[in-house]
Amino acid sequence: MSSIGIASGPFAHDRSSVNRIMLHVCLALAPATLFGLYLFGWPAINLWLLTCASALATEAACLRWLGQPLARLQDGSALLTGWLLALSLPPWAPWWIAVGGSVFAIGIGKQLYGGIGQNPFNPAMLARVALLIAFPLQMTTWALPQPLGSAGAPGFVEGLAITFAGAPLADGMSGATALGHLKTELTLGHSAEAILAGDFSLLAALLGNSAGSLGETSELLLLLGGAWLLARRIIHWEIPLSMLLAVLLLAAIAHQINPGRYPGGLYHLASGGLLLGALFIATDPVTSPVSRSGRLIFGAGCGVLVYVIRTWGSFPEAVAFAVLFMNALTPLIDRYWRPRAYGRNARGKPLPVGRQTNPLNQEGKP
Amino acid sequence: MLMATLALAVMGLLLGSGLGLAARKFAVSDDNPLLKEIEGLMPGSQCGQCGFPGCGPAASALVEGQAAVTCCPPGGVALAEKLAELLGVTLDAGQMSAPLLARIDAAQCTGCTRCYRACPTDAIVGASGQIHSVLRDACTGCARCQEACPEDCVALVTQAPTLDTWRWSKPQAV
Amino acid sequence: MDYLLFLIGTVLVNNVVLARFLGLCPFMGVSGKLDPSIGMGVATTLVMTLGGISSWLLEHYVLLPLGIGFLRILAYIVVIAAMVQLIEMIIRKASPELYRALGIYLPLITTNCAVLGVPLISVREGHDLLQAALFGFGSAVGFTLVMAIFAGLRERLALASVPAAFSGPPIAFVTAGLLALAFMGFGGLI
Amino acid sequence: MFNLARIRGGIHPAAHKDRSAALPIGGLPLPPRLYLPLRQHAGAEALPLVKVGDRVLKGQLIAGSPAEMSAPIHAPSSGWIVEIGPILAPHPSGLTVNGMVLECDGEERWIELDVPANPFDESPLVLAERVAQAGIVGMGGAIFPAAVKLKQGTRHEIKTVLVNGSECEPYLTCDDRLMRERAEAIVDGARLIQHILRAYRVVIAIEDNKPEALAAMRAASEPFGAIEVEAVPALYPMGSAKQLIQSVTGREVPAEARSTSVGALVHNVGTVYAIQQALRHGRPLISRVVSVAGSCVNNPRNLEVLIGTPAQALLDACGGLSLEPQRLLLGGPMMGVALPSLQVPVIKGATGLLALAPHELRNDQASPCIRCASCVDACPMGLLPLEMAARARADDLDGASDYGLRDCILCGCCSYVCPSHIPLVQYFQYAMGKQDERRSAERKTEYIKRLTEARAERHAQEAAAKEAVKAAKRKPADKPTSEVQS
Repeated sequence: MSSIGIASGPFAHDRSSVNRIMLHVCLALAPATLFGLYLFGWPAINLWLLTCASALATEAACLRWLGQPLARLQDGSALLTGWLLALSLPPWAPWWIAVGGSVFAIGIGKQLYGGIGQNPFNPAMLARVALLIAFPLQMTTWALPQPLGSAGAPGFVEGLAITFAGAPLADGMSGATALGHLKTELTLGHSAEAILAGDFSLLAALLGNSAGSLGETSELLLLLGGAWLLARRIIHWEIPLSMLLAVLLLAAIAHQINPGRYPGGLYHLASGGLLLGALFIATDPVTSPVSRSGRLIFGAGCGVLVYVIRTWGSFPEAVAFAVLFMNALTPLIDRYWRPRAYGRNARGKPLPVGRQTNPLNQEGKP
Repeated sequence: MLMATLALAVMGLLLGSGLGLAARKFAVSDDNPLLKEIEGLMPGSQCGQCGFPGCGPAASALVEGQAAVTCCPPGGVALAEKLAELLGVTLDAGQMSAPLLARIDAAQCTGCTRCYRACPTDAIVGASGQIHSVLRDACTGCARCQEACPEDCVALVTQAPTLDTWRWSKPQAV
Repeated sequence: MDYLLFLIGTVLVNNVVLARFLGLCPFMGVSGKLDPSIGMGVATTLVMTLGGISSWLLEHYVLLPLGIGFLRILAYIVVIAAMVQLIEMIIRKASPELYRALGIYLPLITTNCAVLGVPLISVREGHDLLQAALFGFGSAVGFTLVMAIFAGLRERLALASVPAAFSGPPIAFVTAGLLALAFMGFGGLI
Repeated sequence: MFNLARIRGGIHPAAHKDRSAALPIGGLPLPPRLYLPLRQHAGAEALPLVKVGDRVLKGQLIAGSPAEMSAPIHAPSSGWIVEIGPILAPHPSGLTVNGMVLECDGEERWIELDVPANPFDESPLVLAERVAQAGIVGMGGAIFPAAVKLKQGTRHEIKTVLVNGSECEPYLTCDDRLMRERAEAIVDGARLIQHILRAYRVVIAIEDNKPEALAAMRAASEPFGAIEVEAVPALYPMGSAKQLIQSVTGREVPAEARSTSVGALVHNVGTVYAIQQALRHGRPLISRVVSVAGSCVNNPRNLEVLIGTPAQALLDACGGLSLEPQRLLLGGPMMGVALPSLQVPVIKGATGLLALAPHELRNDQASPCIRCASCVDACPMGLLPLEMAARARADDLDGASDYGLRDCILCGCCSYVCPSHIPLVQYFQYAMGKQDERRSAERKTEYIKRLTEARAERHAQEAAAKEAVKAAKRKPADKPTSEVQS
């Protein structure tokens, strides 16, 4: 009465595969990553390599330990997780931040749940939040951009010292991120306009020539990668669009009400990890909803939370928290916002028989 | 101290009498609707394969937790699943064995009609002196006919799959 | 506006489960499936709001005037237990469905530490009547929210291929921890 | 074109149609033996009307339909019945089905056909009955008895008859060639169906990747105003009745309802052709056009094949196999089934015979779902295949139903796009089978309960009767007293 081993149709396939999806995302991240590595020099390169390598090593160890085929390593998901984590870390962070973060992301965030596809939370963001809460000092020490080959940039050996020996940053070498700076200055009673007029340059922020984590500096290159992914239909447009729109809209409204307290939308768009989050992190398929309406809600929720936490919360950067919180809501969104099935109304009841009219297309020729 | 004792006593008195009143106002009759529901689900052939004297006693044993939800072979997996849901237990479908059906060996059958009379569901057809045969749709595999047969020609066998009973298997787990 | 912020603060920032760690037994016990957990949340909301109000009244009209504040815990337990009994009876009469879904958990509300803890915190913070009611309501809404989120996550975990050693309660505890991590983002909002 | 509604989801699989579509429909030599399963249709098995050793003529009725929901079977050629019993079924399980084996005598002698005068003079029900007697079933693979559909249609107001020439499955070109070569007959058949159903209009829907078929059908339907030929976008599963109705009429068939509830009825072009042959020439359904394709076939083409011809004969007629195929399929690569061997016969619903090489097949190595929602985007029914499969895997049948299993048409779009290569359709088949099992077990329990009650009642009556007899025996003694009392 059963049929072990008898294959059912369909027998054709469009040749897509998980590892192609993951590699596409990595490729889309490459321009922004390369630019970030160039900006922050050898310590950043060390950090990036270390994070990706330890993510892959953790994945391999877990697969072995769980008795799963090591070939799963090739699906590229661990590499992507490590890569995203590296992009969200301060570029000159010490080695144990990189390794600890990767182990946490892959080990607890992903493999504990059964590996790829099973994790409810985005592993990279989980690791980032855990690191931020456990090691606030290291996670908020931002190096100023010192491009490879420029005068003050650390050489290869100095880079190793910074990453592995914890050589302290010289005073002139560290700075605050735009968001952090604004937050500090606001608490000192300065007005947002004055602060931004003094220190913030939109162009520099867009190009990426500012302090920040490795991947959040060059907005333009991130946009380029994201647009390519959208064009290849690797990611859906709903989440980035609704997330960015939500932030822009809230920022614009608040700016209208009190420009002295709240900076405008473009400032939010160009600073911090918003674009990286909207294009590459919130769009992680495993932890985001599957229906179009669900994705719109998910994106809008992320956007609202990013704005609220950035503006009123105690952390200057909020993408990771917002994404995690909406990840937690994803099962509920998936349950209540489903696509409308053919022949049924939005609530899943069959359409009425016989009294269906369609104003656009009546029977017969128009 | 006195005040504390008094206050608590008064509170207890007030709340207690309030609850008493409420209990009367919101009284719910206490007979178990579950039993009836389960009795309704059972096949009712009183075949006794569950080890209880009939479907009624089996139902009460189920309600009391004395019998497993998989105890009824004629009801099959479908009944077991329903019972499991009603009784709030988890069902291990692997516990259910494939249903058995009676088959009469035509070569040995003498047409004595004993099996015919013993069958609780009239699943055996044939007149006296003729070879009997079993109706697949009505047989519960209760083995009464096997016990009744003097020639020992009734066997209980699993069904061979046909195109109608063949099912797709679950794909191997990923 | 103040009251709205107060409410948001109790629901998200000082979430009764994830920030104050109260009400953990139903949080782990009833969150396997979404529907019962929402039912539990609704029942708890009812009890906590009424509990907040009644214990405030008890505090200010009985315990303080009579000078028997040391009986606070005892008195609160008695009042809340009686109220839970009452609600149980009403639910049983009004909705046998809900009663069957909540099953043994309804009496458990009595022993839900959040139900007692929230009025005690409320008294310590010196809330007025409206604040006490809002505090009870907000805490319960936060409780329901977290219950629903957690139940949704657990329903998904039930379908995931979690390693045998971690399946069931262990992974649920890990998830609860990670959920608390996500809620830390709300810190400092109020 | 501009009044076509867009259907949801769907996929654009590589068509692979060029080679077989280029050649005209061919024939093949008469095979020595024909294997005729008694069930080639949805519904009850046909009952043999001949015995082993009987001589039959081509077109002779050899198995009748025992119920409305069934179809009779006719001898595809003249010869002798040499066996009645289990034969290998064209089914992935490799199980057998009751059938007949006909040894051909090579004479191809027809039985005398009852050729109707002018079918347009006859009443719809008479015509529908003729279709039933001709053993015609849905030839697009649905194998639903065509007459049942026609009779249902006569009871409803049918506004639109849709002739389904979309042929959206890759590789298959049998409908394409049929429309190119026999356009007049198909248009005639469509008019007959319109007459039977008293429909307002007939729309012949053809995917826009078949310009020759479109041109041929347009030319043939030119003289008849009520017949429109419409190009629909090439998109799988356009050939599914629900999607085609939506695309052409803009209306959705309500869930759990038939297409007649929106005033539409869909027939495949092959079925329409068979109906025309039956009503105009009195010919029962004894042959059909089959596409033989796949990269392992030397000369892919369409063949007109007698029902019951073994698959091997078809491959031989197409120049044999160039390399050992990884899989043999009956039907298209999306909804067709894997064949257990080359000995299985062509049946009425066989649209194609495919011999596919590994590079044309889905990778069987599945990996875990990453919830990418490709399947949700591709599903033409607006369901959540990933959730359905996850629940089917956990044996949560009600959950799977709730997430759309009850509406699933098993088109396979989800599996086609799945980057994790999850056999989603097999999960659905599995869950549907389980539900079926559950339902039939329930029915059996119900039936047993009725039997038991009937038995108890009979025993009570017998006991009462015995009691009455006893009482009657006692009666004479009692009689005097009772008389005194009265």
